[in-house]
Amino acid sequence: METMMSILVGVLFAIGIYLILTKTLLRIILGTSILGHGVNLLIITMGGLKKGGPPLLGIKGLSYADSLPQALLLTAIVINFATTALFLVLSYRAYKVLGTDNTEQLRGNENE
Amino acid sequence: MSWLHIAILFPFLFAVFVPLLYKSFTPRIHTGWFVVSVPLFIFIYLFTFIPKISKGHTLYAVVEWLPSYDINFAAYVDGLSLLLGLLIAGIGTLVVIYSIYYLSKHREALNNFYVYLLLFMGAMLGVVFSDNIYVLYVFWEITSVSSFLLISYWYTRERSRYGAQKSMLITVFGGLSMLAGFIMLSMITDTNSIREMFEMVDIIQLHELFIPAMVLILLGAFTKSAQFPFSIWLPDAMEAPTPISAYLHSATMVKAGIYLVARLTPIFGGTYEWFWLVSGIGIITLLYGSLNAVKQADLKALLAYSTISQLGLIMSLLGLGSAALYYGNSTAETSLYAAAIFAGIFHLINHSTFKGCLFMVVGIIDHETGTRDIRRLGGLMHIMPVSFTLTLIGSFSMAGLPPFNGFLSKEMFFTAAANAASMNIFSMEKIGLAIPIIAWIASVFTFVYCMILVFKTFKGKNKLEKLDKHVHEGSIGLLVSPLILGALVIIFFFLPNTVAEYLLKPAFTAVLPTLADTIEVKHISAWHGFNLELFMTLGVIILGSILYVYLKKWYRVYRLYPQAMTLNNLYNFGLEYTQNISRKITDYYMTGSIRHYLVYIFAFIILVVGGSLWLFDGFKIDTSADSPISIYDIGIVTAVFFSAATVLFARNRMAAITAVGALGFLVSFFFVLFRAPDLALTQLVVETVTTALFLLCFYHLPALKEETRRLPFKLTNAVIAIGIGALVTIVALSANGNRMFASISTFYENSYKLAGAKNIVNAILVDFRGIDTMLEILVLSIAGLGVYTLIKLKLVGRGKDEKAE
Amino acid sequence: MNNLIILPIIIPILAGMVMVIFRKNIMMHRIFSLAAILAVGAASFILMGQIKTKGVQTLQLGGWEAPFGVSMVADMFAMLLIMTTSIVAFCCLLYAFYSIGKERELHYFYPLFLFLITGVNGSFLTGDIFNLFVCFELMLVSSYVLISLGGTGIQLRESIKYILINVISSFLFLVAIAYLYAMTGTLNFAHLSARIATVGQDGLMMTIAILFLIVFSLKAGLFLFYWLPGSYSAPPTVISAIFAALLTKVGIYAIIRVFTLVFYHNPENTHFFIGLLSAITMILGAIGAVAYNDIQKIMTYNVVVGVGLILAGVASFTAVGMTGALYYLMHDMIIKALIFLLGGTIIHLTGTSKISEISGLIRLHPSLGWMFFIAALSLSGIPPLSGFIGKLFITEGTFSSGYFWLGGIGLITSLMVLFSIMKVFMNIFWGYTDLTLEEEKGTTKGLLLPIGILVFLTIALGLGTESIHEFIDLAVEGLMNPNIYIEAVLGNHSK
Amino acid sequence: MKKPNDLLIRSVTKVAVVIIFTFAINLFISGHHYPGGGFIGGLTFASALILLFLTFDMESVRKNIPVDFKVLTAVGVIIAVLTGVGGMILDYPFLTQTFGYFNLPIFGKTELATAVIFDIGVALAVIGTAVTIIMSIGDDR
Repeated sequence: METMMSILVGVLFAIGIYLILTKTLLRIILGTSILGHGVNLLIITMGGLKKGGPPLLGIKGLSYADSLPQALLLTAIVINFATTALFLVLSYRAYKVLGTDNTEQLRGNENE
Repeated sequence: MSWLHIAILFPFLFAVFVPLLYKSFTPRIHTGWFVVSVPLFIFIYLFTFIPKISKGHTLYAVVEWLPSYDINFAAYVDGLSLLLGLLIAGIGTLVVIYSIYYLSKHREALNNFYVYLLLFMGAMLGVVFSDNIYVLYVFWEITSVSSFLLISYWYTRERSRYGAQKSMLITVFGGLSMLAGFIMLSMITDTNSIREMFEMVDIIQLHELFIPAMVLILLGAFTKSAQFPFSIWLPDAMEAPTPISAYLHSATMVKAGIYLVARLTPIFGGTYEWFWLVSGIGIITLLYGSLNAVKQADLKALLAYSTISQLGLIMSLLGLGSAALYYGNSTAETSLYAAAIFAGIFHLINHSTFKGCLFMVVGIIDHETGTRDIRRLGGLMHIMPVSFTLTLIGSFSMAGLPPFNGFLSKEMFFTAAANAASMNIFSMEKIGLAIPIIAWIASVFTFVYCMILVFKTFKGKNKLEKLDKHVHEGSIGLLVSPLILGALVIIFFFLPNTVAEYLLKPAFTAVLPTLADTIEVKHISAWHGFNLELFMTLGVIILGSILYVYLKKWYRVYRLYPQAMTLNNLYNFGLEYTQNISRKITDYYMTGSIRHYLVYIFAFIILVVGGSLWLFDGFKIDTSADSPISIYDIGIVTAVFFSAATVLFARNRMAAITAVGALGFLVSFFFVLFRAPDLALTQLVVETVTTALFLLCFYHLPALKEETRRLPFKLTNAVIAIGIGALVTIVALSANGNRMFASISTFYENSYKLAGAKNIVNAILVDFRGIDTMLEILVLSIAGLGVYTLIKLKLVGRGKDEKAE
Repeated sequence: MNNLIILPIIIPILAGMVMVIFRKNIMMHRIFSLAAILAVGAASFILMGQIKTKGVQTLQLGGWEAPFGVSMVADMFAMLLIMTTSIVAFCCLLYAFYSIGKERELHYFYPLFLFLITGVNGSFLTGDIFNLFVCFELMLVSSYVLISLGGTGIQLRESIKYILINVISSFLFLVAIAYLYAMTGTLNFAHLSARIATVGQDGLMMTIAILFLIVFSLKAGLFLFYWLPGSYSAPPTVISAIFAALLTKVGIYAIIRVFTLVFYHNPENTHFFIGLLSAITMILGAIGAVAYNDIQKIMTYNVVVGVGLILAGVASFTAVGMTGALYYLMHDMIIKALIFLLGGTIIHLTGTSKISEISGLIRLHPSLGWMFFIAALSLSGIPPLSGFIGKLFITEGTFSSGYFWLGGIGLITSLMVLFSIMKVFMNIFWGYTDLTLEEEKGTTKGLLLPIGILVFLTIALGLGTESIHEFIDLAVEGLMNPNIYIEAVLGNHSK
Repeated sequence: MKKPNDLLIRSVTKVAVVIIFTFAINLFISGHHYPGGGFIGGLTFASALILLFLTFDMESVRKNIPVDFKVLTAVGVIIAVLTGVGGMILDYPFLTQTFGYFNLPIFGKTELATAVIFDIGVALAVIGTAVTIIMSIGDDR
């Protein structure tokens, strides 16, 4: 399972980064969130999969799945959510102000 | 804090009050009158050392600065440093007096001028007196800075700024390489004290860093003392007010390099490289300077080049003299060659006297006639008789004619050169003869430009009508300083041995401490029979006069030399080119395109991380510990894959966004499978909100355009994307096969006992790792504020930035 | 257990949140933010005293002993940085009072500023790799908001690039943490160090180390600095000043911490690589600084050079080199803030950043001019100002570990730095004065005080190096033998 | 934001919102022992509020719920931090949480943990933030 997940994570990374390297703002942002999913899956995978039951005491089962990665992942997800929200609104504003969603037109080196 | 330190730091302390004095007394009293007290005091103070020092005593006092790093202000007075100190203070006094009459108290910003001047004076004293190499470096750099400020004193002039920048770049460059050399020295000897280094000469000379250290330090000395090819900054430094040219750029600062070479001779001297570097560069500079001086039309430029050549002369003498250390004690050669160093020191003093005098006179001419251009001057002899006499004294001394001190040292120079030819070491026996010949030729040209200096300016028919002011002799105040120097020029000629007794010998023994007792210094005398030196001098006079008379005939040979190849143009071109090329390079990779930057970054990651994997073969797969794969897993994996792929090929916005949303939900299914209920729940809700946000924000964005890009574009993207993906997978697999330790998380499994919570994950979040959660919600709320401000606050920026290009 | 350690984190949070509640009262915002910074400074000062007498101080949050809880560790290295941070932040606040403008003040400038400081302090203090990630994020999110605060075109344009790059680097950070966790099963620095020490640092561990180096390099602007020049020239002066002073430094801190505490077993590879990168960074930075005639660009590229020089000292991996690195790190925080404030003031006065369009400013603003001159000298490490001692020791360090090329590049680039900054000085302050006070776009009212403080500091640090040397030496000692740190955190039952 | 005057939607929403609220609170409470907790509870709660905004127009809701949600966020964070500070005052390490079992009327033997207070802070912060974000974007229409 870990092997399969690792491969899947790789695929998600590839797709995410391909999207990030395109020039449309929306594609880039979607790319980042796919990348984000890849990262999340990677973290949980690195924690080791399906060893024992869910980390809720009282539920039958002697061993539990590694709880630490889950906790970390929760934090990571929330932070990722915060950043994504900010990034979304920023790009939305940028589009409103600068009138483009093409990063090639956001170089801004010409005015030196 | 000894008196010595106070004396050295006095200029700095006084400088603080100069602006105050300037404010309160201008224009009633010229600020210079206050300032002059500083060098005068120091001069008198140092003068009292002469008796002690000349008896061979030395003085050593330490003030702690950074004791823990052994960087202390250790002041050391011996013959050499005292000699330089007297020069700095003495000439300093004269220069300040001169400046009082030279710079109008009504028009000039005297406060700046004197602050810079005092800054320099203190720094220069620091250089010559400090025994700690790093402290020496500190003062060394301050002299560069203050010289920069003084050259650009009239900062509105383009030329001044140019000259200032040039001198700073070159001298600071030298300073930095000198610092590198010093660091090496202290690494070799593991002390920062020059005197302690004298004890370890053998260790130093055998160390593999010996040559690098020597070369680097010499770079510092050569740049400071305007040796070829670094001499180019000196002529441009003439933009400074004449008192400064007289002080920094002829009498003192440019002597710092000479001082350093003399000071370090005991460490480096007696080696092949040192001998050739110092004397070779010196002799070349001597020739280069004298040749160029002849063709100058501007009096100050002429003096600048003559200074360069004279410095070269002194430098070469120090180089030749260093041979004595090769022979060591008690051989005839030792004292024979050591005489060169003696001559060098003697000429150092003489040069300061006559060159200082000359600069001041030229300043007067400039001051009175309003020009320094030889072609516009002439016939001033009757109008400015005193200046004429002084010029005569100065230049004849420089040309090496009796009865002036220059004659003596020039003769000694010839002696040294002639002796050097007879050396049988350092492969001198092959090319030794070159040295006296070059020396002689250079002296001929020296003679020529001295004649130019005197006669072109003062003889011939005057062109007063061309000058726009009424010319008369300079005021007594202007004349007093050069008069004193001129007097010295003659006095030194008649009583050279008193000078030698009290100044030269102590300095000499300071340069060659190890040989001090073996060498008997010859009695200086103007006349020692019809010998080689005398004939050389006569030859110089004869050929020099001929050349001067027929100057017009051969003058044009100078034009043969291509203007583009002059060092100056090389410097300018180099500077220009550096800036342009840097501009090109930077513009090339700093495109401002985020995509380019990302490409660099990802490419770098693939290269380095992949490289390290291969280099340290971290790649190792071990699937034995894997947990089994169920049918659901496969189902979800494929689903995830397809939804991701959909985003890749989605043509319209909605589809893309929904696909990503779906992906998110699928991920939450994974969490269910992986026994992570909290994650599953959170992921669900977060995904919902995120998707909502997406829809809200991109409601107004234009329809997704098809990425109409050329194939190479897509190809790079694909290659990089796949590369990273593969890398992540590989490392993940290896890490998975590399679990070397049990996780610490078993500890949390009795969370009920520890934290009274059955939900371990929640216990970790709110208790075990509460700080993460605390900061996490802070992050969240900041993001909330951010969104709010982004929407609400819409300021107008600087116009040009508003439009996207 | 020493609760003082948490103060640099929670004081700014609480103060900031109170400001959020009482939004309209700007005066209160100013007072609170100053007070918070001063309090943090005081706390760190006390802590420095305690560390000097009682050794490294730790705080196991929630009372869970390491490695299970999150440990906060105050060693001298961290505290020096927090001290400097507080000083710089204080000056930037003073500058902001007169320059940032009511609109931005009303839109939570001060709270955001404090949260940024929180993130920075947190990163310096935390002893847990994942918590370090969280603190980074805290710092970054605040910086995202600050850089786009005001929403002008250039700000939005540059902040998109800035955010995107940092989002990706954060992901990389998580990836690296995930790998590390898989291999070592722990997150606490000390515990990591102890565990890695037992299995050695080779094979995949080297790859992980390199991955961390890349992640932190993105933050520090070590070689991967492309995002830096643009985003540092977009926001208002005081914001770019605080960025230039702090953000890259946090990355540098992380590199130093991780490569002296955790991945220090293989310096001939890792640290050589750091040296290589720092050499390239210095060269590219210096080239960029020389290339342009625009104050902002010159300043930003100088930030890059500074990063390179500091890490050159780290790369030498010798006590003396590390000493130099620390001195230069502190110097760089101060001088970068100073230079950016000065440059910003010039732009604020003249309305342009092109040095060709300004001249003779010194007639109108002598004090500004001379302070700029001193700052310029200090920036290029001219003695006896604060840059010198660091440069000296860094060079000595590189030499003594045989990287002569590295030290040489350091010296040459410092010459280029001097050239670039003097170009600014000579063009802007010298020459004929072409505009009058009336024509100027703004005044220096209130702006010169913070600048003056920083100038004083750079002089004082240069002349009075002796006064802080014992702290620096303690910090270096801690960095050069990790066990001090490990034992402070884990107690002796480590390994 | 467009305001749908459809009575049906509104009444349905009202019910839905109430249900979601209870669900959210349940999630929050159970967080200590079962899946759930401050963040998830808060976010669910927020989504209910958002639903309100979507159906009813911003203004009337503002009238009925006169809260500045940014302030709510701030309060939440402050509560979370202060629970930590509480420990400090009693000279425990920062963020020390404690719990005990009490016999309350009605509820019987109940566990009370400071961690719950911390979680309340989390929840408030999350609610505040989520609503702030959505409202800001909504206002920009």
